[in-house]
Amino acid sequence: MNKLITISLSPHLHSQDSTRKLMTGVIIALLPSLAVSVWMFGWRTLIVTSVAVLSSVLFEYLIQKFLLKKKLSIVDNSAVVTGLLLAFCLPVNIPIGLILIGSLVAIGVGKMTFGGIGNNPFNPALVGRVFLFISFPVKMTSWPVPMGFKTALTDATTGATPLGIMKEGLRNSETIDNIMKNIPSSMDMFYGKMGGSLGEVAAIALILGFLYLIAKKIITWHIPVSVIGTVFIFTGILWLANPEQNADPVFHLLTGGLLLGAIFMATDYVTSPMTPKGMIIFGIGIGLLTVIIRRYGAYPEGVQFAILIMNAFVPLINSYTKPKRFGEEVKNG
Amino acid sequence: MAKKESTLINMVIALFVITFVASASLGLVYQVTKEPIAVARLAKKMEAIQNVVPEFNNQPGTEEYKVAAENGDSLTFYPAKEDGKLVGTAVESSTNLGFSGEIKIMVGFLPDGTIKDVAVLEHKETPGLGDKMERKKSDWSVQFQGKNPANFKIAVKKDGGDVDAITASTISSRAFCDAVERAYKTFMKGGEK
Amino acid sequence: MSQIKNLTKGLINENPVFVLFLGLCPTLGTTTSAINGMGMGLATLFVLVMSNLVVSLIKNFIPDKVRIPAFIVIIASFVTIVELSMQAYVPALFDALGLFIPLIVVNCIVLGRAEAFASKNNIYSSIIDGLGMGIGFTLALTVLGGVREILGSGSIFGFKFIEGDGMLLFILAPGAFIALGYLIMLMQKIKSKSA
Amino acid sequence: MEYIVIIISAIFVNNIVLTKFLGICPFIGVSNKVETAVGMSGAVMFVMVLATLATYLLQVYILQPLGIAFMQTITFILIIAALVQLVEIILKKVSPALFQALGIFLPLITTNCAVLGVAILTIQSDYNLTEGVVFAAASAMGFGLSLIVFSSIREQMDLADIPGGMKGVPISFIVAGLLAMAFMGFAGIV
Repeated sequence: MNKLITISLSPHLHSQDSTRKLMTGVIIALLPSLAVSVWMFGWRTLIVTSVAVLSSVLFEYLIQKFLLKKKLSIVDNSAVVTGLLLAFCLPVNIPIGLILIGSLVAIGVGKMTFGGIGNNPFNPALVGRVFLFISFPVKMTSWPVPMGFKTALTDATTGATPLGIMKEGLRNSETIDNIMKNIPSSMDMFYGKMGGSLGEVAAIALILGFLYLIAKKIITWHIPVSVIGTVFIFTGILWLANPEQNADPVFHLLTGGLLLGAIFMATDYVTSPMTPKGMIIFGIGIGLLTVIIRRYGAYPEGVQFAILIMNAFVPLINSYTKPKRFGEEVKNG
Repeated sequence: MAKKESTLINMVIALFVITFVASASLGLVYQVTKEPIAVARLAKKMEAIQNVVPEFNNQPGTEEYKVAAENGDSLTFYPAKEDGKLVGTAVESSTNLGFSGEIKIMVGFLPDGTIKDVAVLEHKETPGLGDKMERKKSDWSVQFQGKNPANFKIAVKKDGGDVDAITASTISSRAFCDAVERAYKTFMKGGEK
Repeated sequence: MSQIKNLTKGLINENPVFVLFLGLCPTLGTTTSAINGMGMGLATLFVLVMSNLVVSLIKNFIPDKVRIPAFIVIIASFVTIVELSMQAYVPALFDALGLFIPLIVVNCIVLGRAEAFASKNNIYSSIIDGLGMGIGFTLALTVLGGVREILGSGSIFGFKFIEGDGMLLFILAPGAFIALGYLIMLMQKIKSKSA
Repeated sequence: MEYIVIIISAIFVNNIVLTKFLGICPFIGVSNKVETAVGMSGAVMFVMVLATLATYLLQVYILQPLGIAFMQTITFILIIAALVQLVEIILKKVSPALFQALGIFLPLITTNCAVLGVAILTIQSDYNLTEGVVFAAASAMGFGLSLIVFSSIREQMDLADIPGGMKGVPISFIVAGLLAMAFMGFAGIV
């Protein structure tokens, strides 16, 4: 949610104050999910979250002060948001050292290397998360079974995410009916009783956050709705064509990081297109790629990759959707 | 010495001479390295064979034969004999079910069908994950030693088999099992030579 | 004195990888470990020295208009010699480097030095130039391979110093780009300070 | 079906630039502007398909029957160099417009290792002639895709406040690395 120039709102503000206000709004919108996580996974949720947030802020401070020797921008809270989002993509039993590596990569590589807020082409939290995911595949994919404050953090009690179970089952050419027996009910998934990363499990909390963001005009509906709509339609078509081999669209909406990604990550001002038209193209791209990776790829979840890939296309989307002013040739920007 | 002019005849002569000398010297190097290359290739295979069958004193590499496998393909068998008596057979098997591309393995069977050992010849699996099937990366494949597929189901536990999958690499493990299974089936069909 | 300069310029000031940005494909493609990087570097070094030697030896026999094809034939011959010898004597390394051995032939460093230096200078300095550039290239690949091996597998030259795996990303494709990006930045910092 | 697998694999999953590290020099060198990136991609596509066709025929009908497969490297590069020259001459005569568009990139392509690399990979992968040509075209598309996306990001970064030490080539590598990381999501699709 880092931003330098407010492009989706008018008047066009670019003071640090406005950034700070928006970031604070995002943080508030993320709180319901955090609360559900604590309820589902226990107190360690808070440890993981605070380590991620504090280390993100610390790394931003250290890099700005000692490497870039620039004016400090910690006060705009964007590092807090990056840290929160990163924590929300991690399993609760992740070792502390990995969180530190993740936030160093998110802030150091994903953001400060490009000169800090407003300059990064890729979403920093996702850079950190995908880096960890590829670097430590075993630790990043052992999900504890949610048992509230009694959640055991040892390897012995880990289970797969619903998407993981689905991919496994389909690879074994089991039928959907059989696989579904091992998957929590839609209702359970709706309020977050399933294995998964901290902040992605509870659909209801994420939707609450979404409504808050919309009400406060921090984001517009274009990106989240086009991402979710595309996933719903695409998986719906697959499901209708062959219900033996494809899960129903509701399953796809409730599982994995889809809502978290669509609402909080894809909407990052810096790394998403400027115009509503561009946003919709961007959202459709994310939705399509997500389903393709989930259904045909090796990884059970594709939202993170999909957003990063579409981040790369943002400059192209911008240059084809940006309105021309007074008929002048508009430079790509 | 003055530089040669770029006349047609000079250009043709220069290129011809250079190409001629180059080809001649390459031919020479080829002749010299031909045998060591063949030896090196065979050595790699021999090492794998030695690792998966009991001690032998014949030349399995020169006594190889092909046996037709299920899908029209055929697998190469290397019989290991001690003093003329068959002590084991190394079967070169492969699968396309891997995470990224073909996996080639060598499976050694005792005459009764028990697996003596397995070795990986070639694979492109992910470093740090699927490559744990290589013995030098981890001891994962040790679990195949001494197992007879007649009473040990060559499939990962998730698929109802008896093989522990590599952590976070079920696909690679499953592919590996597929290759072993193929070798076993083919061996039981035509391995009693 | 100038010969020493010729020999050492490839190390930092005119390092083919870090400063001139030449030969980047093998630099990224073969540096999954320090030893692989070094092997690739040495193979390139051999081709570089030998082609520089031959080009400077026969430079006067080659008419200008056909010099590039002539150089390519000479370089390609030495690449094939390396290819065949490696297959014969170090097959494991050959397998690890794979496609990038024949691709030495299109490595801009080799043709670049033949064209820019060896075709204008005497045999002795051409050899020194090839050596210098080759050593610089080898050094760069070894350093990058070392960094990626340390971060990615927790070992250096195959000697393991941590339990388990490192950050796997660094031995995969993205890690190559990222590690090289930061290394180039570091080298440029060092260079601008020493200059 | 085979062809679809080859195409998707070459464009996304095993993109020659982002996973095989071929053609890095033009990827870094001529990716400042989207326009040049498009031109370069076109030229590479043209040469890559022709080169793969020519080297395939050479390999199957000359080198292999004569038992001189060890001459592969030397003959392939000569063919490619000659081909590039030929294309240049013919284009100049036949289609000056196309020559204008692609001309300046052609000399760079001889030493673009992606062309030789794809030619050799075609042989190594045991493709037949059509598969080889499809593979070459798809590889070129993959090259073009990454080059164009990459150049658009670089255009945008011209306006960004990149720290001094990272400007230019270093930041390009970081972007390429993150792009390669994002593309890892395609793993296993084919």
